[in-house]
Amino acid sequence: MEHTEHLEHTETPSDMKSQIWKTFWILLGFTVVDIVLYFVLLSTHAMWKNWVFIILGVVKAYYIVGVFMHMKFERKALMYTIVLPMVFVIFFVALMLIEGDFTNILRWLK
Amino acid sequence: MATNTLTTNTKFTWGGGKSPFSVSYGKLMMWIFLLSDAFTFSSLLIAYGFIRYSFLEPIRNTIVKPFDHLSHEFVREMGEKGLFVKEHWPSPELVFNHFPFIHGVHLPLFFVSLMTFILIFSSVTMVLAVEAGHRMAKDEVSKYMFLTIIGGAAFLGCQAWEWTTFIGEGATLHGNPFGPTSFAALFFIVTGFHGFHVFSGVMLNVIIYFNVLAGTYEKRGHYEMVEKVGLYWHFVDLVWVFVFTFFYLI
Amino acid sequence: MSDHNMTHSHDDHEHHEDNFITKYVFSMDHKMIARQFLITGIIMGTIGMLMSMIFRLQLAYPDMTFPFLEGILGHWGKDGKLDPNFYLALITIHGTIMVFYVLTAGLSGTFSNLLIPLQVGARDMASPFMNMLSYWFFFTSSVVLLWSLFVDGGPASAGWTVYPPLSALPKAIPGSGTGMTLWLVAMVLFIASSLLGGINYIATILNMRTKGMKMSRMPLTIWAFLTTAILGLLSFPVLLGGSLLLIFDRSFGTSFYLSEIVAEFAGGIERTGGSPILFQHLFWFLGHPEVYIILLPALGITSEVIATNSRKPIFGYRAMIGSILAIGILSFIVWGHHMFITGMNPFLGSVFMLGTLIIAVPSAVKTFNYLATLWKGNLILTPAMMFAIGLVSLFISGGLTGIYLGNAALDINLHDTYFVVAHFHLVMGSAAIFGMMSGVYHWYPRMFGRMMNETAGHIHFWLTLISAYCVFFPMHFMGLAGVPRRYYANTAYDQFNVFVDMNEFITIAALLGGLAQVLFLANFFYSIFKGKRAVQNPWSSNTLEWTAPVEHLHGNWPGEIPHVYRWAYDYSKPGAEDDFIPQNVPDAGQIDPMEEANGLPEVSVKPLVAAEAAH
Amino acid sequence: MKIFKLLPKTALLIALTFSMISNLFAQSAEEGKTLFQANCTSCHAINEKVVGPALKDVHKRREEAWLVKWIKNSQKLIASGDAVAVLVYKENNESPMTAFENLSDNQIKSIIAYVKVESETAAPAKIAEIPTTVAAGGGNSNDFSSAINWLLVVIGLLLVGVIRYVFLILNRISDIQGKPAVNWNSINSILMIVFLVVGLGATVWEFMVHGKLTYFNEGPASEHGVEYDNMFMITLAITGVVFIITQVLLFWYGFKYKSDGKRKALYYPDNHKLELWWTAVPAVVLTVLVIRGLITWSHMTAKTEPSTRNVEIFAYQFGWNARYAGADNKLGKHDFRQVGKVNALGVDTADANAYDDIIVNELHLEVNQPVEFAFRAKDVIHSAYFPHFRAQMNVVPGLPTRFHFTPTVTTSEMREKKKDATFDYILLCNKICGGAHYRMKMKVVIDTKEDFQKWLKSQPVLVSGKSNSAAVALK
Repeated sequence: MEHTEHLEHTETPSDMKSQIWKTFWILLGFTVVDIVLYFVLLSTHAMWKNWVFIILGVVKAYYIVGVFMHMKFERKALMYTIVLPMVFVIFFVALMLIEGDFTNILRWLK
Repeated sequence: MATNTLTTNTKFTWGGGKSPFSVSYGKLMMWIFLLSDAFTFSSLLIAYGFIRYSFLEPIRNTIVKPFDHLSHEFVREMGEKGLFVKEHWPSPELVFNHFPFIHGVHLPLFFVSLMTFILIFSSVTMVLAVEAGHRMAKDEVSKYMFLTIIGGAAFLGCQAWEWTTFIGEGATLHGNPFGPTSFAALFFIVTGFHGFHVFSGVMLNVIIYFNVLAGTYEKRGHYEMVEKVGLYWHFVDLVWVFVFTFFYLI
Repeated sequence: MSDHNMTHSHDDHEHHEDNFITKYVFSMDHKMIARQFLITGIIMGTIGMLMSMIFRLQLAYPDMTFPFLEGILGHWGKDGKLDPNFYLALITIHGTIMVFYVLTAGLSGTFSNLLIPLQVGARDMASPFMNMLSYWFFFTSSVVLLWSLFVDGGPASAGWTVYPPLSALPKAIPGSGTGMTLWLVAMVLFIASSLLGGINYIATILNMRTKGMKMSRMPLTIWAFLTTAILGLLSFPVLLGGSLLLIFDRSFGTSFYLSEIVAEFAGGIERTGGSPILFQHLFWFLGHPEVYIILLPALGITSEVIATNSRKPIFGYRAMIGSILAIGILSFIVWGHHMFITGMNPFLGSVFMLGTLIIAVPSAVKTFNYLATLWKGNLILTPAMMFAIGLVSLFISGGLTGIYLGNAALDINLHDTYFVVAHFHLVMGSAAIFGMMSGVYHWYPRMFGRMMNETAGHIHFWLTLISAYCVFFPMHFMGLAGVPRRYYANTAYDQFNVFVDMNEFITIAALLGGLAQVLFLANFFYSIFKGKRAVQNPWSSNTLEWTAPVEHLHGNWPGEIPHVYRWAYDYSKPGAEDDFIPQNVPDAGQIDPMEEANGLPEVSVKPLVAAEAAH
Repeated sequence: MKIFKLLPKTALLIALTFSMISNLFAQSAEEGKTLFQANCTSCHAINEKVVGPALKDVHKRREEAWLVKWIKNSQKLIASGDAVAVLVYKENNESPMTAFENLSDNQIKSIIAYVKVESETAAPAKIAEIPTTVAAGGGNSNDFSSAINWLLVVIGLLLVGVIRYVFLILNRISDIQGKPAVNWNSINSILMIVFLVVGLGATVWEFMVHGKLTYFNEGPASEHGVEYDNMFMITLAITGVVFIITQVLLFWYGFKYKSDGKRKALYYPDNHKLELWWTAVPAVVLTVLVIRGLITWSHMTAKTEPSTRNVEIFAYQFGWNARYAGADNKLGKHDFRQVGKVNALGVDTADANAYDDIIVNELHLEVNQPVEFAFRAKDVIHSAYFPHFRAQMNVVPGLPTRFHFTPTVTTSEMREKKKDATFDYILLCNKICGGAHYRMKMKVVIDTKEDFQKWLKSQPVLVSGKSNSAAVALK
């Protein structure tokens, strides 16, 4: 009976369909923006450039998980259960980039 | 029996007797598995990040414009210009600049954009199949499932072509004409592990597709199985978003 | 709906006649799988313990020869002398077996399987089939690991942490060859097993609780198993990724973990570009949560056993849940304290040190809560209770030394010395084994329908406690004299040779401890067949598993699953006739849980932050 | 006692052997001794098997030319399919021997000469020992059928029988009486108190007896070591108090609140105030420890001053080298691709700064002079552990790690302090690295300024001087 449960939250099938297609165009649009930005910012070395791409990636991920994987319509509890552990990954990534950078300094600058 | 338990008494979510998340245990298990798999991918991407950061920044090339003509000695020339050296990570747009059937033209990241498009599109057909499942529309489910399988297979084909091209240029697990050997090794392991997921996703989709055709879920009364493989399929798409961002863009 | 479907399918199962294969071998019944995990774990534990005896002999008597060694070890024990390379193999496999095969699978696998469905009131696991696969993956993994003992070059010898390049270059040492490959294969199988199990445990606990079994009424064992399963689920995949890269480094010439290795040493290819430290990060991102994967179930079992046998509610139920969750969360951000001296960024050292020392707070809360539970209790000192008390004692002794090792500044001189050996053998070795023993004595009647011999249990306890302290406590002093761990002998160092007497003492104590386990094994296996028949609820416990019949049923309860009306710790409640009130007993006039608007006021815990807030 | 009886015999034999050896030979054996001690002892001894086989009479077992080839690069010899080499490799559990391509043929021959001398001098002692070992060992062969083993089996079986019988009797008694024969509740509660008292007593005893053997007894030999010891003692004091209080409470409660079958336990599920207290107090105490720890840590890892001496520590399976900068005070660069042939440390031959570098097998440091170590490994991870200086750092291949400290006590001062004339500081390997891991050490000597300068001057520089064991002829 999950599906009936879901239908409580969502609208009619045609609304659902239009939402899916809307998401598709958004994803496609962001991918195109990604590529264009890549060439626009090619000679830039600043840190914020990486952040631009990462944020765009996270936005795309939001749409995939939210709409395609139906997370937007699930209970908040499930959402937090799945999304919050990702904090550990972010922590891990941050530390490993710092450490990689430190290795870089030890290796090439000393 | 008790078919209405989920709709009654939603206030009392954690009280036992039903799911606090109001999803079936099967779907919950798929979510948990995906969470765990996300950590596997993260570990590979973290390894990538660590090794990438322990090298010097890519030397970006702004001289070679898209649609410039490539000679066969492109790689060597770039190497001579000092763009591919052991200490610096290569700039991806100089590495991934080929397109099937178009020879000798510098088409940076065009092919990988196409691959991304294919994968996103197959995700859309998947979610349409799931939606059709909610309406118990067997024909539509089978149509969209079929399209998803085609999309997945196309993506795998693209990846095979990209690998072949890359290997043809001399990249191996322990050699890389574009600079650090780690670049090629990481490329193969990360895209390979993702490709393996796509492959298993396609296999799962095929099984489910035949079950749909056989009317298994029609008899069962719901298409939850399609939802579950759908979750897996979208996850594969999700991972690609990050592989694309980190490997090709940054 | 689906859990009701589940129930349904299980009812269907009962109509099938089980044959030998489906009942005892490829069983999908969680109680049988629990027994399979336990017995496999005990066998692995015995092997791991025997290995420790062999290297303890070497450490105590470095100059003597033991002709019987040649009998067991063949060319590794030529002329009765243990080969230094095989010494390393022994400590590696001892560590691997104890950490993964005994204390992860044998402890958490056994009791999660046995208790989760029974204590939350479910017919079986969410997916009995996956549960069965989980055991058989574990079994295969054990077989592969034991097989590696017999290959050329011996088993993996790089320590249980298998740091590359020692593990990445097949020619680095004899054990880096086939044995190392098999170790990695065994580990991948083990990870698969643990993921299959973990997914099942979480789904069962969240989705399949009986009516009225709110999260805030679950016994602490279940909370511990839930957190453990989450830890395993999030950390094992990282080791999987790490092992994958290691396998590629070993077999396909990549250099993820290798840098500046000369071609001659690396099989003809010049290896450069990676970092051995990367593997350590990936390993310890699993490795540290792993410590709590081992410890938390033991603490959960202790909470349950202490409350039952003190005839008192566990003190500070909410604080206990809070500290379990806090330990779980913190365990993910402190892995680097195993790597303070790898030359990593000192800033990271500070971050890891901060996180590590914070863990001491929830651990302290747990200890104080145990003490408060014992206070003014009515202690019934069964073997299970004795082991639980022993656990608390060892947890204090071993936990406190963690404060030294978690301090980056102090770790510089303590790292990889016997101080570390003493620390982790007390806090996660002995303490977790004590938790496991406590669980075995406590739930033996539920598992096998018979009682274990109590006298033998008490003798077993005292010998084990004394030997645990005698073996590991003196080691602190060796560490403080700078004696490194994983040394085959200290004969080359005059300064360390002063500990030769102590080493002898430790070995004798260890042999005594080993003998005590023989008593346990005899008691365990004898009682399976000849023990006194158990009654339904031998410890007068409140939890649901004791409401199920002694004889195992597929589906656990013959009729409807009991509903739950109260938390698990209503012991010695004022006004009550007995000193315990099982969870399925309603108070006079109490309404059916499904009709209740809100839970009982005294235990209205909000389990996960937003769950209730959202609705 | 045995030694006294053997002494005359041994002396005679030694004298005989020496008389047979020509002067020239003795000289080369003398050089061989130095080389042997520098390169071989981590894996070999003359009379006993260490990691590698015992070398006694190896010159009789193998031809000299073969030995030279083997020592230079055993793996190459094995790969070439030499039957003897393959056999030796198999016999030693396929544990590869370090290659010594930096040694010349003559050097290797002098090592063999030394082994020859040693084999002959050691021979009589060995022969004389044989009867004693036989007597003590009680028969090495046919172990499984020996009487002692059978006796042990019989005793074991009897023991099991007796235990079984005791249990049966206990069960019978409890069946007859209708209650347990042994009241374990009271026995256990008393045992808990006994355990507590004996345990605490033993802990104190340990501190008094074995505490004296720890490195805290003689104090630190480095500048930051003082801060280290303070930090340790503060932690010890805090954890010690917690240890005693909690253990006493635990076992005391176990004794006091044991069930007597009549009492009912107190229903006391929680007390928020109390819980808050025992969360807050540990938190505050740990904050103090964390802050102090962070301060100590930052002092230890702080940037070094410019006056610091740079020394490179090089680790390989299974030994250490140290490299000093020489007169120009600049360490030459290194390149791992050059490791192996004649250049054991992979010093970059293209870098002129390397030519006056000094490579040694024994680490000498000047007292009160800050020193910064750069660590480099050839093969696997090692760890350079200096227990007396409260210092340790992993030596990771491909990752140049660093650590610095200032030694404050010279070797001779420490010998006086410890009243041990043979004491030496050591640098040992503290990360598992292979079979001879446990013998991988280097002597560390802390000299006064004058002694240090004298020592340094006496060492040959890399290129021009006469090569010692580890020095490398670069051009």
